[in-house]
Amino acid sequence: MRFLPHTEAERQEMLRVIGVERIGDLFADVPEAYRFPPLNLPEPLTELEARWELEALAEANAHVGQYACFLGAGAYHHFIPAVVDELLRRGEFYTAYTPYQPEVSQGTLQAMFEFQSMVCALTGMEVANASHYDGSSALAEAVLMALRLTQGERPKVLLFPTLHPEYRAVVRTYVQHLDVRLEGDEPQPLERLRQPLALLEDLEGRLDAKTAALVVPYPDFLGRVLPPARLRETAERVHRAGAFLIAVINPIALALFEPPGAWGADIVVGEGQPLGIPLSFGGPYLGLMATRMAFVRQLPGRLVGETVDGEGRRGYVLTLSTREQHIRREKATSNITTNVGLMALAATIYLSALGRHGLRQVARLCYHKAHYLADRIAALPGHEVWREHPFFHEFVVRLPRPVPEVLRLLYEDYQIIGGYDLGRADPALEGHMLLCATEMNTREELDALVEALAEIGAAAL
Amino acid sequence: MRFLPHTEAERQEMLRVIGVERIGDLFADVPEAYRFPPLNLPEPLTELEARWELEALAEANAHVGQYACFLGAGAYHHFIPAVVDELLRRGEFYTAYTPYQPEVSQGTLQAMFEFQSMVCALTGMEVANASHYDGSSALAEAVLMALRLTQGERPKVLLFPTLHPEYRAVVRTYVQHLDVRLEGDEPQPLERLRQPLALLEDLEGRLDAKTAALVVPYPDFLGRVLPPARLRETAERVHRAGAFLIAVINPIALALFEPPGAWGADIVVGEGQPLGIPLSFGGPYLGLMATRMAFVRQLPGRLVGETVDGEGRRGYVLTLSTREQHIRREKATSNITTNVGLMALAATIYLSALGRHGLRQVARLCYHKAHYLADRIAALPGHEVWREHPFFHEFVVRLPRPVPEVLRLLYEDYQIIGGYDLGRADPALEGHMLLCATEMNTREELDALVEALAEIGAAAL
Amino acid sequence: MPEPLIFEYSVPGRRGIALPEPDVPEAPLPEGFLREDLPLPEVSEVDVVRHFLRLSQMNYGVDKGFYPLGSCTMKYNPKINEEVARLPGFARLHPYQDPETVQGALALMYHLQEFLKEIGGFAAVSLQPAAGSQGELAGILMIRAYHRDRGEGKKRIKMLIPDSAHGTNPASSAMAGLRVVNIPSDRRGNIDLDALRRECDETVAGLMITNPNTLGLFDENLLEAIELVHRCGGLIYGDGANMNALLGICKPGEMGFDVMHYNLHKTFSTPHGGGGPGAGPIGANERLAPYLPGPLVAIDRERTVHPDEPVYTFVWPERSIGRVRAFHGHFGVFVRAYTYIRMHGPRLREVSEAAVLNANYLLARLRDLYPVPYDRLCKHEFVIMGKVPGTPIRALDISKRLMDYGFHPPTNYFPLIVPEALMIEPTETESKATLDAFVEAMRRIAEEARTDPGQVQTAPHTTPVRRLDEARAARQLILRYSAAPEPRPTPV
Amino acid sequence: MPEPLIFEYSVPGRRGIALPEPDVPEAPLPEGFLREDLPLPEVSEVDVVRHFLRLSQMNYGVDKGFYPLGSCTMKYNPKINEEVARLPGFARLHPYQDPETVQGALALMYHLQEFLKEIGGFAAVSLQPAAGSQGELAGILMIRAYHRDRGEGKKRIKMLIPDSAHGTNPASSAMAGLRVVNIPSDRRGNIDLDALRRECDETVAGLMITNPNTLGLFDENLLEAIELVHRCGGLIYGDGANMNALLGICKPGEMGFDVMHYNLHKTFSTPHGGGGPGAGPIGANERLAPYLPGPLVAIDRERTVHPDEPVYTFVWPERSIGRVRAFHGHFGVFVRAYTYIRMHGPRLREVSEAAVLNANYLLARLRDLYPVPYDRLCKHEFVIMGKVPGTPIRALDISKRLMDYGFHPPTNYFPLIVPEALMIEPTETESKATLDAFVEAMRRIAEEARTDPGQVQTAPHTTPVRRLDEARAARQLILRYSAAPEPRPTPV
Ligand SMILES: Cc1ncc(COP(=O)(O)O)c(C=O)c1O
Ligand SMILES: Cc1ncc(COP(=O)(O)O)c(C=O)c1O
Repeated sequence: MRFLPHTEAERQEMLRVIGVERIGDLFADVPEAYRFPPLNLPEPLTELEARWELEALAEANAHVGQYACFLGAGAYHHFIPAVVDELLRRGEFYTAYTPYQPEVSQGTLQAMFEFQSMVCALTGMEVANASHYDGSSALAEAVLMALRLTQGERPKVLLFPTLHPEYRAVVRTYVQHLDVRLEGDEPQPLERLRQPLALLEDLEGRLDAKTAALVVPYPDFLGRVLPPARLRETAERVHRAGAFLIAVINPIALALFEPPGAWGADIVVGEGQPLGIPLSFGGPYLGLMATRMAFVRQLPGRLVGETVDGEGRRGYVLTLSTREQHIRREKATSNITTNVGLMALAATIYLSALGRHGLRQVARLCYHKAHYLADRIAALPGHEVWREHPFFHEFVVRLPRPVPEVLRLLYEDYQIIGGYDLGRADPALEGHMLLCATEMNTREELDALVEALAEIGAAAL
Repeated sequence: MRFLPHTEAERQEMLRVIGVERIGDLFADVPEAYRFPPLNLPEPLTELEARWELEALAEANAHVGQYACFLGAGAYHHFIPAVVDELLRRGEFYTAYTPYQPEVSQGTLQAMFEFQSMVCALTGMEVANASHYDGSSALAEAVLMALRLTQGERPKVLLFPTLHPEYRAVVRTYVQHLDVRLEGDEPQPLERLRQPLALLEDLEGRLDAKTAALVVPYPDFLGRVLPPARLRETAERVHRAGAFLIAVINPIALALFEPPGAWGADIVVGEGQPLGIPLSFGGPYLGLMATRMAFVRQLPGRLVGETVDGEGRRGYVLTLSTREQHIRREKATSNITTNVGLMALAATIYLSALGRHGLRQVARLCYHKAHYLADRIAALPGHEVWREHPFFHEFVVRLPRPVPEVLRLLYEDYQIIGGYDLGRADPALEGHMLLCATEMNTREELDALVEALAEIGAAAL
Repeated sequence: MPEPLIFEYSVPGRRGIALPEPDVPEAPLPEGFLREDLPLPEVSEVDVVRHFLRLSQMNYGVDKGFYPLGSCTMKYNPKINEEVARLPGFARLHPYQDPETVQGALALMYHLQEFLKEIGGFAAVSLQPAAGSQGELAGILMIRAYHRDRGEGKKRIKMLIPDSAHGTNPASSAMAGLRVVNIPSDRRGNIDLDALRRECDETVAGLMITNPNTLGLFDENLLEAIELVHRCGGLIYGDGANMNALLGICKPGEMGFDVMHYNLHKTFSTPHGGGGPGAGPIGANERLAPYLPGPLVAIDRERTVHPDEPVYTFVWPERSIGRVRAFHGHFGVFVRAYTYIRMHGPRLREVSEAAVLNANYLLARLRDLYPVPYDRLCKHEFVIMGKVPGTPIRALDISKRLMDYGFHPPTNYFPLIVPEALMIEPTETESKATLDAFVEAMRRIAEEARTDPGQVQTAPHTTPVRRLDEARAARQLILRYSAAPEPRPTPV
Repeated sequence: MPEPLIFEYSVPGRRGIALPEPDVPEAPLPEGFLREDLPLPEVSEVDVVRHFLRLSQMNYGVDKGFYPLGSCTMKYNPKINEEVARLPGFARLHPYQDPETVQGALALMYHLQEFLKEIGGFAAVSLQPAAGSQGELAGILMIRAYHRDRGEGKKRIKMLIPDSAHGTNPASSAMAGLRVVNIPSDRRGNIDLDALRRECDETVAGLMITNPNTLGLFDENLLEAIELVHRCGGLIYGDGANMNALLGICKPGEMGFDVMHYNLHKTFSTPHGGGGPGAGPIGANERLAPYLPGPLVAIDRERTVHPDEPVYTFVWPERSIGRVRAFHGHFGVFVRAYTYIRMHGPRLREVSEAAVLNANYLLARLRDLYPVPYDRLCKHEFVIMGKVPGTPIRALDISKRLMDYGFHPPTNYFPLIVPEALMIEPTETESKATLDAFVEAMRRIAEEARTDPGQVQTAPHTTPVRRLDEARAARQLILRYSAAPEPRPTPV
């Protein structure tokens, strides 16, 4: 059988050493009524057949290498330099477990230390963990962390209404049986959604002695970047209320915009997928999570620290494990153990390869392309683009025809995967589409989208 | 600039240490009239742009993953297990030079020793070199080797007429200015081409005291396998004449058929591409070359030998370098230095991964599929299949319509890349196609080809 | 040779990989929004390649050698998995593409759900959880939602957990707001039924069972324990981390487990990647299926015209606990697990048989060398005590010394109920020759413990670094690179 | 730890990767044709992975560190090359597909020909030769064919070759049936013009020039030498192995070279793969272009409808020497070289500038530590003498000791005209920091030579094996694995 090395002779010899006759004897302790049930699975494939089958499944999808893609909404189509996968897939990294044994895990450990350092550099924070599952679960954990930091005495958590809807959903899932109230993200009318500063003011107005945390997106789900100067005020208000400010970031945006560490965030989380990780239909991605040193003991997830070996050589180990489930069990800061180490490694290689300059270039390309696209679409009759607030690489456009219809036409007639139908996330936003442009969209693609929207829209006018 | 690490400050510092002012000063020795010519090349691309351009070029080709393919004729579409590339691309193997420094090259050296061993196992020979460029140049070198082994006193070399036509061409190129006569492969009428044993007899009849070597294919270009028992006689006759018997093999066929070492070949060459190397539009491939120990000092190419280090540990080194150009210069056995080490490594991994049993399976699948296909096509009106001699995985079929026309229709209407138009290689074979089937051709593909040929052929009847 | 940090290669102004210049007019950047510094490294591509290549060589993976890390199922990760997961038709799909454009991906997810249902004996499976521990949290939330729907949500606040359980079990329970009650093990390593019985009352939310348990033992009291808890209205959570022992051997869903997670990165051969990603799908019986986290993939009956050409879509279980993450789970991991299951089919049973054969063989051969606390037939793993009577050698010393022999150590000091525990899980992909070599190393270490204990206590001797000062790490807390000239240990 | 041979892992009956069962009826196999044994290893996939992973770790490549192997241009091999070469639209093309179905591949070859023409200043380029030495053979055959066509084939049988030339030059000449005449170098490392003049007569087929030569020096007598040979009716063969010094600096074709090979695996960044594959395209001026080995790729004027949508096809030069290999050259290598050239464009000149800058910087810094036989501005490489006056240390010792410092050694004992030659080619992709670290190692070795020569003479100390007994290898000639219990050195 595939991947099983034993020959029949070896099997017999091993059974002899064990002292049983048949392999079946090894399962004598399994209740007989349940033992050896039929397994109704399709017959085994050889590698060649498996490849054929998987190739056929893959062919049954339309991918962003074939279609121009303007979807973002939390997962982004970015350039991944060839070095990333080349290094990532080295067996010594790829097939190692969590680095519990530091002497044979310095590769993973040092890379994780570098990852933590880079997340700190991006976010302007003092300490970052070695990854969480994804941005949304990192946010849920940040909320739990804020609850712990306020000793469970503050049950209220304020969520910005234009946080990613699925992130809000995940937070709700996590806290559903806890004594926690999530507030602030109640449905809002369209006009208010267009005014992020008003939304912010609103949210700040709800800060009180029961509030553990206030969560702001940066940029928000609709692509808008709140002014750092304004957020500095938010931070002050939050801190004055004795609460914690949690920021949800896009790491590419942080190559351009003032980092949350600079405007006073206490916990920063975000989706690290844009940093060299393939779209892969939604996962595995990379949860980023950083905070200030003062709160490190409440930080969930693994941490790598620097130390020395018996001969004075620098080395790296997992540290502060007393926060973790394998030591503290029910008193741990989280239940997490397997994280997404490999994705963190990918991001580390990506950030090393692009470096300070390259990452800035990516961010600027995203910015300029999105703005070019927004400007051109804004000039189309019947289209309204939300441009009154600064945005990064995503923006909202109201279409003259129902969004699903437009998306279908773009796909079928223009080989374009259009934007995100905001009506899916919020009925108030029906008729609006969220468009994203990155360095992967050439000017020809942008222009083709504009032409297509013009043609599709013309039918409605 | 891409891949150049220097900053301007470093460049200045380095120039200072050198003692010149400008980089241009380093080229003072280049005649001024020719110095710094314009370089009329397209502007540089970034990695992302290069990938786009190369993807577009690749998309402009129809490949054998998209089309059922029945082309063989010296390059074969086989299954390559995923392990091969995974291990091959490890940087330590991939980016090393020829292993001149054994202490830091044991990986390459040991793998080459294993490669040599496997080539010996396949061919039944006693010693194999560490690769030659490809099958055709390996044959040319084998011919030169036979000339050396006969002290240049025998200028005649007999080539089997149904050797691969491009192999014969390469031998001609190599010897064009030497005092050598290539004989035996003169144009033959169709009926004779159908009788390989008669061709063999003919060729044997030309053996004389001036003959250095006789070259037989196994299988021949038309897919046929000469009987090993008969070849044993050939070997005797060749040896009786004081000449050398050179065999040109397909390594997959050797998993099934009696190896040349067993029937008396003196030098065995062949194309190793079927052993885990992608088609890649014709190269790089893998020249195999093996002989008997008695002739090792005339063998061209690198050889790895086993030895021990100062502490008695087993280790591997390049050996018998006195045959090679870097030591012997004009007296060397060949000018070769860079060979195709990586392809040899691929074949070594491939043969390890499939092993004795897996390689046999591949060979049997090829055999059975080709015979199924031949039988079905033979039943089509207007098609004549050459089946009177045992064949491996290729066979000749006479079509009722001109081959180029059939090929065009297969491609355009059936998504099939048909066989090789034998009229290209030999006017006597006009109207004949060489078809190949391997484990990559499913029964559905085989049946589809038969249907297609039936439909296309019907128009001619 | 020590490898500098990538930051230490940085030279101001050095360029790594460049992007194209903008092909659109540049838009003004908003004032007052921008950052000034971006303290990332500035290195060349070759620096990056060499740095990470050298780091990798300081690591040990299953691809390098035997990795008998108990509870982690470090089996061989087939390379075909990697090839197919990178097909552009999988790797380059946006999660929000219209389902019609990703039918291949949905089909794969659908079938993987079906396969896992069949393997575990469950009515439904959700692929959503990102890892085993998130699967636990989700499963416990389901149990709580179930009780809530029956009006017992406030009352049933106790989660019963055997003392041999993995730390994630109590941690997940606590995260879901439950109180954890420890259930001791009996002398044969089973759940102590008396102790369990004492706790079985109307405040019980459920019992978390790992079976085989972390001692590698099939719990002989399993059916009784399940029965006891069910009778008092509690539900059974199965920690499926050890499913590698049970493929085709028995189905937890049939034996009374209400909900269970699978670790695709253990049982189903997806690589661990130095700590993840994994995937922790959960299976549930009829009772709990409506609570599964969504979305699931189902056949879209409306759009399906021919039954043999089903159209797939995302659906939500009626009473779902909600989302546990954005998008739809670790799809890249699903591709690998799907491939693995397809390559085995019903013969997955042979995987478990070989895993159990290997473990018992190793146990039989080690039994004379080291004390075995629970000495009976084991399943896919077993626990020995890392002691050599009459010597000062501890489990940790043995582990470190194994490195010098070219092996990855077993799991240390877990489960907590065995002093000096060494938890050994060979997995089915290891050959007898490898197991024999491991036994030989363990034998030599036992010998060294007697003849030259210092050699063992100061091991490892051949690794890139020697034993590291973990206390110092926790004290000084250097958790990131800092360019400032803080006093730092200098690399030698 | 020594790694066994893959054969030594073999267990009879163990299965590796399996193929599907036949889906067609089985045909009878011909009797009397079949072999019985097939002594290949029988191992599992995990054995294979671990074996080759461990072997790879015993190797040193550019990806691991500095590799200043003179004459080999061990520059960084960009990873994007590998990604694009594996695109199915390239890797899965059969060489005999109809040209209409492979227009992308032909376009790539066509443009690569054009790029190389422009870089070398030639009228035409053939991509066919498999490596530099095959390019040499082809070029020499072209020269011979040219003379033959002018009725001088029998007469012109002398190939003039400087004594600093690479061994392939004389070897290739001999293979083409020419007599090799050595031309000494003068005191500045140039071709000795007087010696050359003495040999220039009507029997000269040509002169092979490597420029910069293997001392890393631009030949100051170049134009005169070319002139001399041309005047006597001979042609100039250029060994282009050292083109990394000349990209955009000067064009050999313009300076009078008649034919020259390029080493794509040196100058154009395609990886060396532990000894190949390379590719050795040759460029020729108007005079020799008709003799190039075929096929070439050209625009098919007949089928091209729009000039900006050219249709490509294979063509044969009128008087081609023929094929040097089956099919159409090392296409996979072409993809990589094409990508590299496209990423640099006219800025290739900066590559050569940096290569020459690095070499001169290294030379300037090593000059005080080791004797330099030809001490003038070098190009992309240079030669020092591996001696430390007053010590027994030889070039080989220095090379081996460099391994302990983490570097690959330079080329040893070549060119032959410098005693104890160490030929150092840093390439342009190395940073100043790396060069400085190398200088520091060389300085320490010079110091050790004086203070502790034994340490150097017994180096390396840190490699998987120590110095190997090459004499024994040549004497005992174990060239393949043999299962028979021959007396073999036992691995320890
Ligand atoms: C027994 C057991 N339960 C639960 C887990 C948690 O699974 P994961 O690491 O996937 O979160 C593990 C592994 O870490 C385990 O061994
Ligand atoms: C100067 C010189 N000429 C010719 C060659 C031969 O090139 P190749 O190895 O590609 O055959 C080499 C390299 O080996 C060389 O360094």
